[in-house]
Amino acid sequence: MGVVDPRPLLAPLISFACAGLVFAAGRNAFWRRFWSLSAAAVKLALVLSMLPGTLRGVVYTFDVVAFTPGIGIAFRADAYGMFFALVSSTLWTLTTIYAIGYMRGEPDRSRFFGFFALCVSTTVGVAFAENLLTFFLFYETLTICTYPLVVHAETPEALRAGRVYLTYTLIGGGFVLLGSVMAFDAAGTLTLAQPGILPADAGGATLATIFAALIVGFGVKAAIMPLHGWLPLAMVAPTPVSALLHAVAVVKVGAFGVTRVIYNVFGVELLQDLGFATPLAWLAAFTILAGSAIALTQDHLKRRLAYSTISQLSYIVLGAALLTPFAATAAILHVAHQAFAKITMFFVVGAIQRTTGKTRVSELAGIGARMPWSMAAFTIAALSFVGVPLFAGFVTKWYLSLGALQAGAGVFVGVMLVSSLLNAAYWFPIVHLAYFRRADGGDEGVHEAPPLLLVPILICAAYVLLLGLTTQVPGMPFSVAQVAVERAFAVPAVVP
Amino acid sequence: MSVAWEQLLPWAVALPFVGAALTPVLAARSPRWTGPWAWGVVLATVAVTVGLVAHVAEAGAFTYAIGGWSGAYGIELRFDRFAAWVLPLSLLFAVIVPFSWRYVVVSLEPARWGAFYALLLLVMGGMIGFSITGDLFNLFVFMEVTSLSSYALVAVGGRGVAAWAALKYLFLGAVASLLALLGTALLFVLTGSLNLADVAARLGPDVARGPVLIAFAALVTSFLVKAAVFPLHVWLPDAHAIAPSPVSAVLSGLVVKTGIVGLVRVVQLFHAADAVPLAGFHLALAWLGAVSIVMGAFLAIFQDDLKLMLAYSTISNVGYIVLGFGLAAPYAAVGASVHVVNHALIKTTLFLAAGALIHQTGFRTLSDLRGVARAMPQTAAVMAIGAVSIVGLPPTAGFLCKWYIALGAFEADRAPFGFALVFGALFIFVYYIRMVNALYFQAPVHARVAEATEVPWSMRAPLLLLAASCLVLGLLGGAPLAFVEPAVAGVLPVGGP
Amino acid sequence: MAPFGVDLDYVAVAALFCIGLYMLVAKSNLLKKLLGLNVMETSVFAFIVTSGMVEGGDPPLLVAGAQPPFASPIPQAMVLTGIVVVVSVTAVALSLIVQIYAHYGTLEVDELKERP
Amino acid sequence: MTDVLWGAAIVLLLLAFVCLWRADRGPTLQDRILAVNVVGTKALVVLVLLAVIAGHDYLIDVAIVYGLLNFVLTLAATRLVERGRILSEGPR
Amino acid sequence: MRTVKTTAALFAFWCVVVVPASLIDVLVGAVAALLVGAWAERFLWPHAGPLVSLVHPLRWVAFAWAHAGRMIASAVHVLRVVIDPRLPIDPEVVTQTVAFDDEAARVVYANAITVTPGTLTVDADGDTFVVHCLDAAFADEVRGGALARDVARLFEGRTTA
Amino acid sequence: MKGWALALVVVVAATLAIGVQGLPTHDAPEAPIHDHVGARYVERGVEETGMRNLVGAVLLNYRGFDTMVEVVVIFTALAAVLALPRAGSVADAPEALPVSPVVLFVVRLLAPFIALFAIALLFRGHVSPGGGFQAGALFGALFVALGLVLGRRGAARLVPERARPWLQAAAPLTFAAVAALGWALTGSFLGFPQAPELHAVREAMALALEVAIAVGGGVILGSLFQTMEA
Amino acid sequence: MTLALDLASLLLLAVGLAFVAGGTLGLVRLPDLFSRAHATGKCDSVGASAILVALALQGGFSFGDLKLLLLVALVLVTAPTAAHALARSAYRTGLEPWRRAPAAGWRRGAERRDAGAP
Ligand code: NA
Ligand code: NA
Repeated sequence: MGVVDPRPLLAPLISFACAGLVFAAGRNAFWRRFWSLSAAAVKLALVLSMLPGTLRGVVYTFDVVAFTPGIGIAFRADAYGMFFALVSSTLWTLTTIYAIGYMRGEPDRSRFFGFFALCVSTTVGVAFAENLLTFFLFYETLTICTYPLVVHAETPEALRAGRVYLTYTLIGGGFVLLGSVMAFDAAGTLTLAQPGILPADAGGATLATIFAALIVGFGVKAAIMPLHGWLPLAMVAPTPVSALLHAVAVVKVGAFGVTRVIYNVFGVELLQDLGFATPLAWLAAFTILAGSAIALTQDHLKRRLAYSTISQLSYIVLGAALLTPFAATAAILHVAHQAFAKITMFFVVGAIQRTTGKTRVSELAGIGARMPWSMAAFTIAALSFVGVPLFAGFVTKWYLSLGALQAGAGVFVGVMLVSSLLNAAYWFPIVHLAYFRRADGGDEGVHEAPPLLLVPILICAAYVLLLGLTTQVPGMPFSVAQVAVERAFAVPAVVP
Repeated sequence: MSVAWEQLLPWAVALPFVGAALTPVLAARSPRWTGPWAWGVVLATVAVTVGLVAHVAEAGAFTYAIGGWSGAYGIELRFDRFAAWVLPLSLLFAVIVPFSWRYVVVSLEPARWGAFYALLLLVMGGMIGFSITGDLFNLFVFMEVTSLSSYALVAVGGRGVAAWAALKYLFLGAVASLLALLGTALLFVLTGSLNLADVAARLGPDVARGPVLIAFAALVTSFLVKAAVFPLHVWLPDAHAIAPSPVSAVLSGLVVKTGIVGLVRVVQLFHAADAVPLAGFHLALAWLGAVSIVMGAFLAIFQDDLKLMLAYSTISNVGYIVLGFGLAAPYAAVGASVHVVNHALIKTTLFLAAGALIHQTGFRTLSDLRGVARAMPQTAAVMAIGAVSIVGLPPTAGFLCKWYIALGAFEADRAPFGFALVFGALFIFVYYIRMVNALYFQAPVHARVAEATEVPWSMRAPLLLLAASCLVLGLLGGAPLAFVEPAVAGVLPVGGP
Repeated sequence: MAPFGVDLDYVAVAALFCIGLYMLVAKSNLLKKLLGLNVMETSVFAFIVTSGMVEGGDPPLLVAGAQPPFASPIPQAMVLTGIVVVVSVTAVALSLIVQIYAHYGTLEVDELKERP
Repeated sequence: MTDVLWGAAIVLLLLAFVCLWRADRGPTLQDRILAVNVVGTKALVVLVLLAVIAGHDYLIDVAIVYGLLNFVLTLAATRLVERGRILSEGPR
Repeated sequence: MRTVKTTAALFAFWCVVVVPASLIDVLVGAVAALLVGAWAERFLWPHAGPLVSLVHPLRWVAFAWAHAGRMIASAVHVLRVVIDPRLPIDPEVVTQTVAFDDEAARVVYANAITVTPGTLTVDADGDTFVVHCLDAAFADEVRGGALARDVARLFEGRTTA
Repeated sequence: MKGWALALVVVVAATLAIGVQGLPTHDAPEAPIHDHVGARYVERGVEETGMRNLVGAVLLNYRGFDTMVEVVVIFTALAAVLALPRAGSVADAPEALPVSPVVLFVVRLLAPFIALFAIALLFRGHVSPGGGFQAGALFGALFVALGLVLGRRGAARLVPERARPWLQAAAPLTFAAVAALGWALTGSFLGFPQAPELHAVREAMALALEVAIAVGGGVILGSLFQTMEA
Repeated sequence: MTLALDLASLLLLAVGLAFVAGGTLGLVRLPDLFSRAHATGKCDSVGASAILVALALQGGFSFGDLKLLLLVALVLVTAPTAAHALARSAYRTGLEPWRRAPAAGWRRGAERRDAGAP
């Protein structure tokens, strides 16, 4: 049921406007914070206001401009988009609070918060893009708006990371553009409102090229190996950036794109016929394992988180590539699960860095005693990633395994298991160090993170817990994911 | 009251010419007033132009017989939709002229003010005439007005280097003009006519192919040189980089477009005549465009001189346009046509902003201009907006152009060009990012840069206006398409999309 | 004139064109290049004018006693215009050359290329 | 008679080409100007020959104009050279 | 007075050039000649009138005759030189000072030297004449000063304001 | 360089040699150049333009627009040269080198005749080709020559200071004025009235154009040289 | 009469061509600008004048042919003047006149003078 409503347009626009106001605020901290926070709140409210409708199956659409038939800028808040928008606007609100605390005393804060707002704006734009063109529009804008955040420190190292980041993402953008153009040429439309637009008779080579171009294009941001090289380097950015962008916005936009390609550009049926998804699934499986393996070897905290992110993102890709309703549910859910868990971890790492200056795993001995609340949150996130039942990560892995079986590819269940082991292998040592080893320096006093950092950490951790426990509560992400899956597969998702 | 707009067509050319002729007269009395006078002339011309464009949008194309001699018996002006699409480019003069006031006052002695503004008006008049004439020889003469004033404008700013750059430009430009004349002469000998439409009609199958091909090649080469398509671009970088910034804006934004307009006219003519193998030609054109995109961008990457970088970027952008027309597909042609205007606007913005930076700091290389954004935030922001626009990032109009051209590539079953286009664009990203990096993310190395002040309002207002226009043109997105599509349908060997 | 089926006028025009082209490209001196350019232009004018002639024709002056056929007046008008254009361009080129010589003290392209 | 005049014209044109050799050779700029000036004189005579051959009186007017221009341009070029405005013989 | 003379000369010139066929032709010629004659005041000799009117006509005819003869002789001389395979020249530059009262005389002398066989006026600056001679014999001739005396006689008695 | 040039010339020559195959034999009365537009001009030119010199008819009337742009080109050259930085003096330039008295004498002698001859050409323009342009070239030569021999101050006296910019702009301005007049009289830009009672107007318009071309062109050519030489 | 005129005309034409050819030869052969100026200033002007007079005599001498004599005057005035102007320019800009090398003297007298020269 489609309803014309400007809210899918307003949601991204809000933070665009806010960005302008933040830039204009200059050195005035009050107005900078005021505009940042109020935009976050308004945006969250806007998105939430559409949630009831979405749960009822309402789809909000808004066409801005049509250049020629089939090409235009249009917005559409379907269930999957809503899901993604909810995750990002919630996390933006939290991250903004965290960032206000974290960035205290840093130079160029207006630039930082301005582009920060722009990034989230584009993320929500991606979520609500009605067609691939609009999607691409925001996708590329995101690239550009992230750049100033990556090079924020203006050190040579940061500039180099920025260069690498741009090289990867812009080439990826090129592939997306190429795929989109070819898709339009083949289908005559770019809408994402259908379960697949490409005609089966478009020719195998053409379809393969389109698939490859789009997957490579989005795969860069989704950090599918071997396209992941930019992500660890980008960790040079301030922690809130790593947290929001490299846990949610940028990387998820990539993963979101991959799922859109699978469900809405090609469609499950066509892909099943074509068999393109199988290699993608294998690639994702490889990334899951290899990412984890490399994470294991990283001593630098943020880099370990980065490789973990690479690994986790491919859960989403794998889930989508399996082409079954269960796997799809897992994929969609993991967008939220991974986001909240990973952001918790980044927040904690940032808080550790801010309060103690420690950046390496090996330096964390005894940190649990000094920052009990933070490390508790970290532990919750770690448990979730490992897939301990009742935690959010378990839900993902459970559905993913079901989906793999549904697709007749039991081998991926094995991948899940190995991955869980690897997850455990690189997260638990941190927990172990934090709680069961004494710091060498003997500085044992409690130095918890300041409230502006701690509050978002705790909220996120709580949410991770909640996500695992509330799969049956309407209005929680799970229900939204279900609606989305029903749309993609045109069948009611089976809840085991 | 209704204005008989059609009757005003020749005055769109005559007004700037008369204004130019009177400028030195005025300069002899009070040089101070030449700038405002030139601006007034520009505004009057623009008013006529806009009225004409509106008229065409409403009533369609029309012809005007100079002296009442219609058809081939005299000189005919033809105001079609393509002309109506490119003509509003003269609007940019309304911004460039006031921008140059400060430059003129600071850098030129009063004895030269009149001549400078006269040349600007002559460039404008020549371009307008070039776009609307329906006569081959007349095309040549108008081209000469524009070219000759461009050569001189390049040399206005300095002594040795500028004169040398201008002379190089002159030599290549003169050879190009000569080729155009040769082509015109051949067609005239073959058909006995100079009227574009009439020549097309008379180039029947009984006309010898050899000379026709040579005429075609001569005309095309001529306009490719004027458009600075790689490898015929060699005159451009120095000329555009060394010229005073308002002049660079005129040259890069507008004058190279005469080559494009000429190309379109030639293709139009020969398509109507069906006298040369246009398919092969289009393919060659597409290749040239693709190579220009890549090479222009590639060469731009290595430039430290801000204006030189912008100059190379022009080669690259002209490549887009040429590729778009070369693909000979409706979508691609639309994209190319839009990019003609789009690039003009953006490149004007960029060159003027670069000029403002150079004017205030005295430095012109990126390494010297590092960190200037802190001292001149508004100018730097204009620069950044220009960069984003020209790179063709969504949601700017530049993106739309690329989109359409790439679409045309697939539409015409020439996928490799789609690939070349999309990935050639990445080169362009590279150097604009370098520019933004230098301006914003690097610390100043010169005290003069760190302590620079914003440009005076006579320069700042045009800059802000242009930057706003870039954004608006982008946000308008497809609005102009309604106008372009019929325009392109009229000039291309293919129908509209 | 067309002995041996070769139109000598066209041959002369083409020869002139090529001579000019050679001077323009091969000569290092700017003045010689300019001269070469002018030679090329002259060849095109010659082509236009000769193409307007007609066997046994009078110039297009319809005074008493003039007999048809007449040479076409259009090529002559074109060439007059063309000459004026070329003279104008040449004047500007010369001014630039004067500037270059005043600044660099040379007109040799090889040497100019080495100067900053 | 007409043939004789044609012959004279052709001889003059050939001689003019010979003069161009000097224009190319130099070695001084004045040599070149001199050579071009002499070519101009020959061209003037050729114009008059053509006028007489074809009976086009107006060509004599053209010849007068040509002769005057030839003279003035020679003087002008000479002046530019002696004022040091252009000098082809750069340092060797 | 000079304007009238100039105008008259110009009108005669007009008649040769235009070959008047109607009254209009004559009238236009007269007006044009008058206009140009008047305009010429802006650049003609500041003090003296045109050469022709002030020199005794007979002297002038005689000189012109000699002049023509010199001219032809010198052309013949050069012709002989250049077709001689040995190229029999041995140039020499002579600097000579001859005092004339009159600008016109100086010019006529310079010109006369030029059209005399084997000599060419290279420079004329005030009373100093620099003459390029194709060989020593001509140089000696110039030094002898016969030609200078001829010219001086031609202008004898001419009044300069 | 020479080798490349030669190769280029060979290629161009070959192209031209192949290309001219099939060009209409010029001189042939049936060539397209003679049977289309040109034929009409020969047939009806005198009647339509009132000019017996068809080249003049084409220049001023049929293709007067070309000529208008062309005078703008001349004007552009002037503006171009005036806009350039002054060349500045070469260190060893003999600035005060006086002109040879012989040259001075000859130029002064010729000058009035050149001027009158130019006027004669203008006057006879309607029966012999060139007219305005040749006269303009002569006026230009005249100004150049006088400028050469008279020196800066002498040359300045040739044309009154205040009139000079007007004279330089004379040709384009006259064209615009004539075009406007034609616009008013005939409804077309640069239209020449054909009605018999307006023949005098038509002739006056053509004469105005010729004179403007001659004087304007001449003054501009002279100014060009003076600027360059100064 | 016509025959006589024609013959005179032909003769003048031949002589004129010979002079022009000689001037051209001089332009090519002579060793420096000054000596070349001799050749062109004399041979060419006289030769061109001769041809022009020959043409004036063609088919009888008419009033219209006065114009040709005008042209003769023009050539006779301008060609030597141009040669002089160029020679002067070369002289003033420091061009050394060519001298015959002593060893290659073509007559004995040359050696004597050269020995005496500074
Ligand atoms: Na005329
Ligand atoms: Na013309």
